[in-house]
Amino acid sequence: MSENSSHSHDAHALPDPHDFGHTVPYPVYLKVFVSLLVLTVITVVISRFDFGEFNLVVAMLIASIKALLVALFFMHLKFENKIVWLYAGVPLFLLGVMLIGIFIDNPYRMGDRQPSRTTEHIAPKYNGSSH
Amino acid sequence: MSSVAQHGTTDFGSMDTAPEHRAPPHVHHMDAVTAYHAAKLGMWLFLATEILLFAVLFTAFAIFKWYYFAEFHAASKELNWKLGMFNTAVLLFSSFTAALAVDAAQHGQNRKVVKNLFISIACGGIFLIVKAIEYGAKYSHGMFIGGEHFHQFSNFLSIYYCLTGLHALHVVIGMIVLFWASTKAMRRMYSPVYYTPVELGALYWHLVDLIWIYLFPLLYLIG
Amino acid sequence: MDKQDMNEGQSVFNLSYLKQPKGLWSWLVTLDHKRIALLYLSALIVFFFLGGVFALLMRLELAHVGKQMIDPDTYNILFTLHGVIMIFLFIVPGIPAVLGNFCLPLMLGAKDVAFPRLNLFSYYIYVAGAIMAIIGLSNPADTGWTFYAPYSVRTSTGVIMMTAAAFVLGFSSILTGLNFIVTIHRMRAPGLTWFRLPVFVWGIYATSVIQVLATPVVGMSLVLLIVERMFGLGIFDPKLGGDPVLFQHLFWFYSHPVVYIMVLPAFGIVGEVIPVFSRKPLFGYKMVVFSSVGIAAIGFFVWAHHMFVAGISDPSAKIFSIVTFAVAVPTAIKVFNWVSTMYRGSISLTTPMLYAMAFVFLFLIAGTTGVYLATLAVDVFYHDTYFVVAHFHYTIQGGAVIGLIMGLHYWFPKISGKHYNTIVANIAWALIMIGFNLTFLPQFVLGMEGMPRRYYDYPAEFQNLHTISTVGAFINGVGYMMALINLFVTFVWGKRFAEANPYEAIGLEWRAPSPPPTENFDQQPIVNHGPYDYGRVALH
Amino acid sequence: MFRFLPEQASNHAAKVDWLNNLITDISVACIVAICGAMLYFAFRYRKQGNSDQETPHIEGSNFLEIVWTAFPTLVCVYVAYYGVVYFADMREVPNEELEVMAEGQKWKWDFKYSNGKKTTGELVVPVGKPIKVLMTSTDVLHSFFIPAMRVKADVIPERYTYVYFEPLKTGDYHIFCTEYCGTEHSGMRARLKVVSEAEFNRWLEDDSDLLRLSRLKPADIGAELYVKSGCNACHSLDGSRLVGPSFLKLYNSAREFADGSKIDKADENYIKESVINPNAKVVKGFSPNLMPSFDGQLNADQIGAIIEFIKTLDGSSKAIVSGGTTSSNVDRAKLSPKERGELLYKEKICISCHSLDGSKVIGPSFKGLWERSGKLVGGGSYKADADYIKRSILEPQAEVVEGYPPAMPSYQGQLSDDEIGDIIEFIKSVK
Repeated sequence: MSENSSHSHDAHALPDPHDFGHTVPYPVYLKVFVSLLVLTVITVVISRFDFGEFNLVVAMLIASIKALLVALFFMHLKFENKIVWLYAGVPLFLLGVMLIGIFIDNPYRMGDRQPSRTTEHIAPKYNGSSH
Repeated sequence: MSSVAQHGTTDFGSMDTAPEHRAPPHVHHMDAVTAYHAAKLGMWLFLATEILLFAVLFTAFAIFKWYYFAEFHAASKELNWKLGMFNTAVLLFSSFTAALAVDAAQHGQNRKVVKNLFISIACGGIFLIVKAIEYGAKYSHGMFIGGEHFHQFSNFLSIYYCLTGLHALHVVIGMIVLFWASTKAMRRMYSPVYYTPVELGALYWHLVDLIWIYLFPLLYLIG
Repeated sequence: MDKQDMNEGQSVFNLSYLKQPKGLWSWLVTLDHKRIALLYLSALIVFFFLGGVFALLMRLELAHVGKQMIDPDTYNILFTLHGVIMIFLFIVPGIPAVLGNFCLPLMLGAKDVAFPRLNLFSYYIYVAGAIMAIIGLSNPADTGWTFYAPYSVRTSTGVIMMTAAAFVLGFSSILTGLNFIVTIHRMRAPGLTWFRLPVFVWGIYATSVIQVLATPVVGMSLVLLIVERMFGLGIFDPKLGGDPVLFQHLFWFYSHPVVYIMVLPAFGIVGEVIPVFSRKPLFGYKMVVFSSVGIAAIGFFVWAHHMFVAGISDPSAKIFSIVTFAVAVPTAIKVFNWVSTMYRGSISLTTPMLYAMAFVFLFLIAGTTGVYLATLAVDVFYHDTYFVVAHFHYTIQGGAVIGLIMGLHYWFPKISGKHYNTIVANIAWALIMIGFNLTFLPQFVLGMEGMPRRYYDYPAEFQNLHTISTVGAFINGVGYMMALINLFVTFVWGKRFAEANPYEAIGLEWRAPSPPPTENFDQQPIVNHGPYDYGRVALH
Repeated sequence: MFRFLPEQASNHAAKVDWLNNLITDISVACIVAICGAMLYFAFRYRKQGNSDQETPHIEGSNFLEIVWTAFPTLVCVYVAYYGVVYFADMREVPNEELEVMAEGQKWKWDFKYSNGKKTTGELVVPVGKPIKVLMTSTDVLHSFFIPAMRVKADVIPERYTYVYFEPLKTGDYHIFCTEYCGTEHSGMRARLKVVSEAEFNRWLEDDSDLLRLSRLKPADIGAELYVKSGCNACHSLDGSRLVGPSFLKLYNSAREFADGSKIDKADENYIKESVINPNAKVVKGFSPNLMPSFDGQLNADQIGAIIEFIKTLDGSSKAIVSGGTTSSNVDRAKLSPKERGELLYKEKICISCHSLDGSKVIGPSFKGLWERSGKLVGGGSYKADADYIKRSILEPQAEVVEGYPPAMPSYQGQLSDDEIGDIIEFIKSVK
């Protein structure tokens, strides 16, 4: 875990700007912005074709590329130290844990999803089988 | 988010010295470099909590999409994807200008910072207006909360309003934060050694944009 | 304490953070982490007392079969308020907000936390949440602190105010955690590398990570509950198309890690106290640190062991049961390491050491009863019975509350600059031990006999155990009152001043005077050795 | 030692208890060992005098760490394995099981057998046969727990869950609700009666009341429900005004409501809505929040039957209300005062506002009323002796018990003194 060890120096002298965050040249910002727009158009166009359940995967893939672009360049994540990377990634990991934790529960749950309200209508076998 | 970035009283030099030569505001128990990196780490931690807030809603969205696949499929046809796409472009552009604002602040060009931030705030406003139009359209179709047709897509609309409502709230907060950061630029406070507020504001704004990048395909496109 | 020490102690006292700067306003808008710690402590003790009173009222009602003095609705409100107050208002802020705030900067050799104003802002969010909870007392909820849907969506009682209060309190917890993580990363003294950090700092770090990463999830689920109650959006209520089990998933995703928020700082304090009073380095420092971080990490994967019978699928229950056992191992490692620290030490049974040994005993019971509940087939029987009530009281009260009391006694000379009366403190310790075990051991037996929890009335065969438990609860209450009053009286009127390092402990916080001035250290302390170098004779 | 689990009455019990006792023995051994070591260290290495003795600088030992990582891991793996295996046995339902339908509802359990037989609060099962209880809830979460059978499962609205067990011994066992569900959560108990197979089959076939119900026309079932559900307490059949509007000529009549809105035909939907959500449309001149909602207590068929019954009240023929409240051919002289009081309790429809089981309907319950004292609305207190009850029957508005609405009509002139005496005798008997 690399740290900026707080080297003490005379408080009155101006701190060296390079100790602060990175500056990103303008053309990089422009390229990132344009590619974001292009990706948006792509994701809309692709959604026209039906890939069955791959729709979701494709859409999420494109969205993730766009998200990475914004995070790495616009948010300067590329030049941050490892601790910030860790705390940027952990919430996504926890989202994954939450989804997996809940989805290993769902498909195997017993019984159908929407029986009507009262038992009268639930199990036909019980319904008014008075002889 | 003023509470996140820590500043003592701004007792640096007189107004006329060029921005690059001014020392950053004195933080009473840390030197400027540590204060900057501390603020950055603190902001990323706060972004982590925001992502987790939306993670809960995305999980709920996934669950209900799995339960009511047909209803979600039909309901997402109701949404106007053209408006959605326009909104996405607006937010991407506002993210772009927010990044430029940070870049300007890093070079001490306070006037440019104000210009860029105001463009971002304006884009946020446009986004909210378009959102209001969409909500209005739903209201007229009776599909707003409590409307007579609400029950038709009640499960989709419940999650839809939660997601877009919370996101819109975060857009408003983001606009306030950017405005707060621009007030400091108006007072020509930013310099290569001090631009933390605008960077934190821009980080928050980029997060709001990030969330919309995922919301747009999930709600509008995957029909 | 001869005359010369007396006024020398008095002069240090007058220069300390307690006296400079003067005036109530300086306390209310202080940025000093030590004062904020005391502000938190005063609020916490009030709510600990309030929650305790509700508990004693419940115990009185449960003493005998049938209606004693309150009707079922009031009883349901009582156990809800006891839960909400004790968890959200007392123990979750608990050790991190009081001892974390006070000791963390001192232990790191820093002047203050990373964001002092955010620290004060967190306190006032806590106060806002507390006020909302008090307003909520006017129409209290009767859903239990778990707010399970669909009952919490349909009941007419004040669920919205109580959940809103919990949401606001969650933010205070998030911001405190955020503050501590940045402080530990960015403000360590020169030479204080990660593996020279005291175990308490590691405990606070692991706790803060959970606070930051788990609290937003419950915040959002409570907001969804409020939105569902207000606008009828069908998220959790099956009548509107929602899924009540989803609420349980989201709720327990936070509420299991929160038990580690409560107990990890207490583990840290035990790791501080035992080496000092055994005059021996902490046994297996690295293993204790890795198990703290390990517990915090694994804590996020095991939440559904609270839901084994809640209607989740069988494969899911099996997976969560197996993963839950992964948490038991690090806890066991910690206990072994604490006890091994005492081997061939020079042990002095001061009050904090007594609490530490009590902690080991109580937490052994807590840990082993946790194994019952993690075992799938056995949990089907024990779920939602008094066995679970006893288990989590052993972990929370036996763990976190005893940890808080131990920390208060251990750092009391540093906090107040005075020595408390050890005889009264030890008597209080004995009363707490007797009362606590007398209250909750019978409840294990009640659980084994199959008595469900949250029962206002019960079949007659459970009668005697409930009466014993009620008697124990009152002794327990008296014990805590005695311990806290003893500390309070000494804090305000005590005369025996403490020197900077009364226990000759190794730790940066003992290099500052007691009580320390606002700036903690006059010059930046430098660290060049591990946190527990007590043993004089190096074996190898 | 520490063997406190209830009797082993199901096929799961032996396995669960073995695992439970295994964990108990290991835990007790560990606690005694570790605490013993701690106390021994504390005593053996106590600080003598006021200066510390030499202490070795031991930082740790990798060997020991490995040992006390491996040992708990082994125990955990062993216990976890059996936990999962025995759980799988609990959930594996053999296919020739007897299936019973259970319905959890705020504060009672209803059971229904495959031949349509229904019971409330009592589950009767044969010994030795695998039983599967298929459960759902009509309102909030509940949980079906039979300690002696070591089974438990939450009961969730809009979904099924099940428990499977095989009773080994006949006898009566507790059934608890273990998921908090409101005021009477602790009262939501039922009885599991395990009987021999022969007796179970006989009990299952004896359905005298079921037969009768199936031959009646819906309107007759509606008439019976009119009494059993207590509608007769507030809605008369002869046009007279009790607490609520009379049912006479109600169907398709014009109605004006308290909020000024009007409907010109009181049709089926209006009646159904008023049964489920009475406060939605309160008729002008009647007070709201008095009629309890029957949502969950009356299902769609039953409400349909009541509507059919109301349709017959068009004033053409005198309503014959079966279920024996008005005409009674019983010779009253032969009855004891208490029995006469009980008959009056039903005839004068006290039944619909005053329950006998302690639950609050509209008026205070008769259970334990005799000699009870308490507070009255607007201050003052009462002691339920003979003349207090008499005063309350003749002019009920004078003394209204705190927490209850002033909704009781006066019985002045409808009850003679000795009839009131009989009622008092009956009230004394309701413990």
